[in-house]
Amino acid sequence: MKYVARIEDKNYQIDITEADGRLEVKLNGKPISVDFAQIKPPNFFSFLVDNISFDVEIIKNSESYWVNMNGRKYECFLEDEKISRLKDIAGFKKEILQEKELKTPMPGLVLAIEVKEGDLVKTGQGVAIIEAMKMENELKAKFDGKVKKVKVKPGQAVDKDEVLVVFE
Amino acid sequence: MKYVARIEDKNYQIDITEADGRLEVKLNGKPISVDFAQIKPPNFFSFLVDNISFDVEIIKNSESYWVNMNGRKYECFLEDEKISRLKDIAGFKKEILQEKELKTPMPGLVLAIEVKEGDLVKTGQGVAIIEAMKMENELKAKFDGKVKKVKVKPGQAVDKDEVLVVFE
Amino acid sequence: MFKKILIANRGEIAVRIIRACRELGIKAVAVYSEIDRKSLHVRMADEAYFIGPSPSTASYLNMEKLIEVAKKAGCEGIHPGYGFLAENSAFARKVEEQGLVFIGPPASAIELLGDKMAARKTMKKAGIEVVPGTEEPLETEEQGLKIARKIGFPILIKAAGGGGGKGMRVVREEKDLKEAMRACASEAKSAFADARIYIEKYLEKPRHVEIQILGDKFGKVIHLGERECSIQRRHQKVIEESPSPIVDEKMRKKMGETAVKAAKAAGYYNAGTMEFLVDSDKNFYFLEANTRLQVEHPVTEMVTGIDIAKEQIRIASGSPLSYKQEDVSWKGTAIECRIYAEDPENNFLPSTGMVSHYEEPAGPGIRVDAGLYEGCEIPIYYDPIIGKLITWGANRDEAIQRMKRALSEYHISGVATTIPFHIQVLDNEKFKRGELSTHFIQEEFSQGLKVTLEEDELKMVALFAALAEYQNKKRVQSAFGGKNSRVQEKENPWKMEGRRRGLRRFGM
Amino acid sequence: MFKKILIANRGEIAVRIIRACRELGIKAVAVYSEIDRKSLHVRMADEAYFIGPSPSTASYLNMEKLIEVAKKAGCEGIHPGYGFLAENSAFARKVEEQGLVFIGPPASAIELLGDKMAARKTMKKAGIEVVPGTEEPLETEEQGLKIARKIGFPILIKAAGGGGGKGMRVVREEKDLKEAMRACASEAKSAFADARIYIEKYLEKPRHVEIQILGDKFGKVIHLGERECSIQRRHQKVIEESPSPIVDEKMRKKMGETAVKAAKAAGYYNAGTMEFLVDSDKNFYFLEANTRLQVEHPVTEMVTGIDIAKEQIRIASGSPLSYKQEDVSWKGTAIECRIYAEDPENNFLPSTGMVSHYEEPAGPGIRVDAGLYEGCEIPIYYDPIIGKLITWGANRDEAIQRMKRALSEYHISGVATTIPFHIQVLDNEKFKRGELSTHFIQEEFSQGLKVTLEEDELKMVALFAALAEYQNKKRVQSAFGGKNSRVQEKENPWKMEGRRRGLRRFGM
Repeated sequence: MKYVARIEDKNYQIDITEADGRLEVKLNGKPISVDFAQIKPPNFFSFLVDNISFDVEIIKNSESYWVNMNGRKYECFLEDEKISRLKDIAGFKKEILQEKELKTPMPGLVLAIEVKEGDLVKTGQGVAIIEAMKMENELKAKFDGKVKKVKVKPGQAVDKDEVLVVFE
Repeated sequence: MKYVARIEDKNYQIDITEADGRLEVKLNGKPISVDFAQIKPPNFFSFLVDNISFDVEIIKNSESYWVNMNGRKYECFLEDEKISRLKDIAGFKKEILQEKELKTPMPGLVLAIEVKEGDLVKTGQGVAIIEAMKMENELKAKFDGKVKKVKVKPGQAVDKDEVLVVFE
Repeated sequence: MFKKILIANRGEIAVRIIRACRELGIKAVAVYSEIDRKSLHVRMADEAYFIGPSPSTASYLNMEKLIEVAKKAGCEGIHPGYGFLAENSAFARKVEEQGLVFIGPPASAIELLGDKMAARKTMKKAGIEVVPGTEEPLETEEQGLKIARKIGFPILIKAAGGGGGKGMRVVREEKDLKEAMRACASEAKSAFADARIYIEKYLEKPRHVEIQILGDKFGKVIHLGERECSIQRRHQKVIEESPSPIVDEKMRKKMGETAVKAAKAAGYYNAGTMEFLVDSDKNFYFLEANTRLQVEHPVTEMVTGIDIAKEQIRIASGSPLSYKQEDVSWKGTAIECRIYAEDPENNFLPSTGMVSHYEEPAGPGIRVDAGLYEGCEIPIYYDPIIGKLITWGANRDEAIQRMKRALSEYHISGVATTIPFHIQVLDNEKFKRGELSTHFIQEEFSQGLKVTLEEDELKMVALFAALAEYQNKKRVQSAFGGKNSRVQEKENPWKMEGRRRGLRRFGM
Repeated sequence: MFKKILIANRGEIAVRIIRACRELGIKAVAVYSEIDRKSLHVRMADEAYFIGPSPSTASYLNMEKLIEVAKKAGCEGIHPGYGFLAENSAFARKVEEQGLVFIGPPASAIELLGDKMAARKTMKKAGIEVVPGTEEPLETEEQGLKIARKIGFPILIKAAGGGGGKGMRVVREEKDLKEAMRACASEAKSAFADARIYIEKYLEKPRHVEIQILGDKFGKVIHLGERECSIQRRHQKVIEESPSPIVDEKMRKKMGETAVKAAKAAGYYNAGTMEFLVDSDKNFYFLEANTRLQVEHPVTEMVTGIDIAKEQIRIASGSPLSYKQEDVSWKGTAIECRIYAEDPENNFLPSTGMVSHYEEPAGPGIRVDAGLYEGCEIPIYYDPIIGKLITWGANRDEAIQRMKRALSEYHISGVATTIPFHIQVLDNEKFKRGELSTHFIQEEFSQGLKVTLEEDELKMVALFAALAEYQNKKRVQSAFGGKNSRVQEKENPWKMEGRRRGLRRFGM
């Protein structure tokens, strides 16, 4: 099986074949020795890649894998190489799913909404302040946009992933 | 529901009823306040009994419960009170399931069998020596008996719970 | 000595105090709010009592309820930990009025030192240098301007009843003074119901060095040396160490004696901390007092070998100090990294949820003070400090190397933590050289965590994800092909974890 | 300094050495047998190489394979840990012949000190008192009788090439001597392929006190004080502490100097231990040398602050000692409890299987050196030491109280451990008073764990089991009644755990 793995804007080819019950793996065309063992179900693994030891947590998401390793987490998108090639031929580009909403990353209390409908908002500008864990947290815009709708009011309790502001 | 719990040779009555979704519990006839929460599936619990905190592991066995608490483990047999009463009426005694076999409690290598068929064996007498974890371990008889059959030979590797010697 | 005490707190500090109790043979009574039923402090305590709904105002701040439970459980004293009611003089007073012992300083000392202006006045009277500024609340803007001109810009406006960076503002030019005074007073009023503000000289790149003191009820006070707590983010300490890289024996003695004098001037007993700002010439100025056990007390415990939490309880029970000043000695260096449930890759936003995987570092020179176990929940209601990692080394280098080793061993999944951020700070050259100031993080880590993507690392990530996908496909195929599909699905290791999806979606 | 070394060991000691490497910035290369693929040392190492089947003769004792892997991985040295090849002079020699550094003493010193009679001879020559007895192997029974009469019964017959209690027998009366000599020689031959035996005076209730030494390749040797290891079961150490309750400063100096002299006499460098027996008059006699890092090294590390494992690596790389004798100081008391995978309720039989639940103690003064994690397997092939719990206290009482606290926090399920046994030893009045001897366990715990059933505790057990059963029934009922039966069953928390069934069935 051939995969194309994408992390941020980088692509890697991984080729996995099975022979006599053993996996043969190529990374960007180069053979690589990989041994892996499940340390703790469901998500914890020990990998030995050319004898280098990695202690890794891998969590499948609906559309990607989260890989937790050396104290950092990475999101990795995978595609069959065939599908990937077809997409390239068709000029089919990776869609950048930039959601036109600001959601709270955690549950909390809305202390303030710093924009109003119709405002033009710039990257890095404060949009809302949420209180959680005894601290005020300012949520900032990650790119420029125009406020279409403010969906919550100060004083309102919000759940995680609740939409606060919708942009055009 | 009424239960009779037996640990070693002691019996306790536990009466559990549910009212408005709350459990009411009596221990030997006396009401007792119990709050419990599952700390970690499947076996770990936190109990607050009259506000005293217990961190407990409870494992269901085919015929009993193992309760691990304060660093010690206890085996507890449970019966419905009705069944328990019926048994008492019928003069039905608890069977003492003393198995007429010596099994290895761990996998290992048989170093020696210290009895032969026909031997009379006394409590505490050495019956077999098994090597495991780089140490020799003598398995001793837990009561008097007569050797019916020796099922393994020195030098033989044995699995856990394998029968070494059968008694009459 | 007490037989039983109540711990009016939760999380890692409640666990810390339970451990102290256990070593003293004292029964520890925990309290818990609705969301804390399964918290580690409840599991570890001898007894635990429910005290109300999750918001702290309804539970951990409910003085009457706490005292009621303490009496019901037959406790002789209450340990407040830090935060919540630890520095509330009204609570300390109420506890004592009800015939219980408040395990901390006398209410009078909490009151005196809690009012920053009163504290400054007391210290000045005792001959202790304070940061130049006003001793009286500012009445008018003109008065503020006069004083600011006198001590010279930049100045700092502070709330008299404040803390934690609220109602605090740096003013660098005269033209900004008026607006800053107005804003601070308003913030102070809404945060502390106390609009009083005052002015202090703003020291450029000061170090924050504090002295731990211990005093008994017989008037004896000793100090346990200093901690340097200059590594702060948003006025919150992040990394602390003892000894301070700039404090030598002579300076320690001088600062220690000053702290003891300050404690005596305030009629203090039990454990406490005198905070000082140290300028580049090693002049030190009294800043404020912390009238409680501090988050960072373990670093002092590790270099002195003195168990401050146990000593607090002994002192409160009426025992004299177990140590004389000359019994106190220091060995090696200890460093503490506070583990916050915050996402350093995401502007340090709080992170809550279930700790799905948990492994603590261990081995030589490591101490973990945490309120965590695999499967526990981090709630949104309380402080984000979920644990502390402390290392000791024969010297500062060894303590730093140990800390890096320990951080790399500390596995916490399910919630984001500041562990990756600590690793970067410890790798910083200035940090390694001990060139610290309270502006360190602002200057060196203005963007928070430096997210670099190492090619070698990304390759491995790609490889692991692909192998996971391959195994996953194989499993699904055999599941659809074979009979045991249900069993296979059940064992599927690639469960979607909803929480993580949200992480990168934040923002817009 | 080295860049990369190989660790020819497994379990907790491999983990310990990996930690030392990480703090020194050295890459740690692990090796593993078939059953050890998922062991903690493999997970934690920088690199890991497969070396063969599970039995140690085919893997961890395979000298050629270990050296081959070390060269292949580009290692500069090999650390043998303890056990396995640690005291094998042939291995040390082969390693050095292959251009690698053996991280331990020179092969010549291992050889000399490994032969107990040669060691005794060397020490006597250097003017060090040894336990009275023979310096030559016994040739005839008559010779044995003559010597036994000279030094007086009781005497001890020991194997010259032995260790671990094998080929060792106490003889109290003349009439038993012949048979004992025959049996020992035969045991020694089969165990060590060396039938040589010798006689030593048997000291009644001696204490086992040993001195840790460190020496560099430039002839400098220092000592790090003593450890008392009198608490032994079947000649295996169970609990160790430093300092010894009977050793004062003067005696420490004297024993330390003797140990340094002994090390110099043997041409020793790197870390090592000189073991002494101490009689009731505090006379001490050289017993034997341990030419390796010892299991109990952490207690010395905790009282001196010196990282012995790191110092070993530094010394092996050619660095001079980091400490002079006068730099070594001692503070407080440290105690170690060895955690064996043995069932103290079942005659200390080995216990193997999966660690189904694992929580380590933490907080002040605690050190855990273990090779465990939740889900790991304890195999039958190797030594039953699965971990060590070490506590430090400002004094012995505090160290003991901490240890009791820590043991009560240490949750290991799935395999039986000696934790409950340690708790009982620490509660023993003689132990608390420091009245120790190598006969302590035999005298105070002849029946092993004291199994008492507390009525209050049994009541709770009954209650919890009944509640479990009730919940279980309810769940099954709703499962048969409702649609989600499969989900319900999946969540059933009362899974049978096969292993436990066997526990009480042992015996007949």
